[in-house]
Amino acid sequence: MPKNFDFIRVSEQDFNVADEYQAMTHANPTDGAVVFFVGLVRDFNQGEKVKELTLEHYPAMTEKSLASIIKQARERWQLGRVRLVHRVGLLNINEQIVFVAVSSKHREDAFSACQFIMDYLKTEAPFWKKEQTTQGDVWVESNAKDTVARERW
Amino acid sequence: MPKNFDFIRVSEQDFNVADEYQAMTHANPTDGAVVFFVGLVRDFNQGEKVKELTLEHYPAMTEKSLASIIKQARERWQLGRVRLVHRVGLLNINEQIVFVAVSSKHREDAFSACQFIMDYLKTEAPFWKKEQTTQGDVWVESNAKDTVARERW
Amino acid sequence: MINVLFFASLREKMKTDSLQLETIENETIGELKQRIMNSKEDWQGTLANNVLAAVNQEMVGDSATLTDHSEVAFFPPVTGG
Amino acid sequence: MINVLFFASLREKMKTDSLQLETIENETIGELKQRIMNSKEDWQGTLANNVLAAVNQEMVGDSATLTDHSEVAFFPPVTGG
Repeated sequence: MPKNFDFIRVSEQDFNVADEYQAMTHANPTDGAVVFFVGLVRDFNQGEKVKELTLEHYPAMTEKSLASIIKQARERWQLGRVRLVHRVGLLNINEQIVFVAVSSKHREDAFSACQFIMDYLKTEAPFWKKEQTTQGDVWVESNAKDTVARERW
Repeated sequence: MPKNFDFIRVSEQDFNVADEYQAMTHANPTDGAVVFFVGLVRDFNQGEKVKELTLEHYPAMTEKSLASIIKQARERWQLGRVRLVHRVGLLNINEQIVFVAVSSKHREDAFSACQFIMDYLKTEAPFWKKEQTTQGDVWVESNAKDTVARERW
Repeated sequence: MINVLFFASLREKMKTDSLQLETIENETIGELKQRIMNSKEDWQGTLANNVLAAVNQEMVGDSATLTDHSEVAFFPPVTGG
Repeated sequence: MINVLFFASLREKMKTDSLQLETIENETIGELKQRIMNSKEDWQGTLANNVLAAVNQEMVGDSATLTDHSEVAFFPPVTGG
């Protein structure tokens, strides 16, 4: 596997954190730091009890958008491998939604890039969540905090 | 497992990221965000080719120090579970040294707390690395960048 | 022709996931929004606020201009991750 | 008595991992460092710079005072993680 390797997958299939971690560290003796983020379905959001969640996306645009976010992160920090997996379709409570991992020689770079990728993903990548709640189906509203989080970079 | 659960282990034994991740997320439907850091032995440090590394610590103080760092993180951010595993003894290239994971309802809190814990661990927890390099055995010098990283909090 | 796609809550509001429209030379995204909203009673106001746009799968502002065969997408603020 | 521990490169420089010393009332960490450095030719300067101290497993500065049965540790800046 090349040193600076981007991996992006958008899929209905669940991911396995152990396998993803293995892919980050296997035969990678130069990167001393790996930072991961996993986002999961919460049981409460915006005050309603969530039963399950459907993730819609814009297939032709999604991977292009994620690749562009990773490219921007690589321009800002010295990164080794980057892996990004995002689920679509029907998800239950506590299921995994998104995995972002970044390896680097420097932990500071790995932390910053992982957080940057999540902040941009939250505000630019074409995914939309619809929650099936005890009060009926509701499209999740975008969060002003996410826009603020993005603006700092 | 209680919601706000701290787990600390200092050991010669390796850790398994999949098991640690499982312990963070199992029966934890409220925390939508999990951030992990893994530190690994690099093949180069401070210009020398590293063959292996020995981690010494101050056993009576180590866990006390780590618990105090986690306590400080909990005072600053709203956190769910925190897990911290640190190896001691002899380690080879690419072996895992440290694992820090933080779960939270909010990804911002999880990222900040994980980074805070690593920054403090790097400057306060009583561990010392001695590298066996092609140029002989050398104690690793502390890094001014780590002190700077800590000062920002 | 240009191909216009709608996603998520906007698709539900529009009651369609796509439209095929004539190309108008140098039309901007802002003008296209107006054209769509004016074309049907039920669509009035649907694209006025809080709608993002992409042309050929890249996010653009209202001043972006369209060319023949552009793929235009309109959607609400994204909520992935 | 107070128990003094040395770790890592400092242990190697001191050529010992611990000392048992008489307690001196109200002695500070700074004064203890001097006392140790003055007690043996080979130890001159060893604790002068870039040495951290802990009393009863908590980091302290040079002005901290010692009581009987304190466990004092001296060590170089830490390099874990």
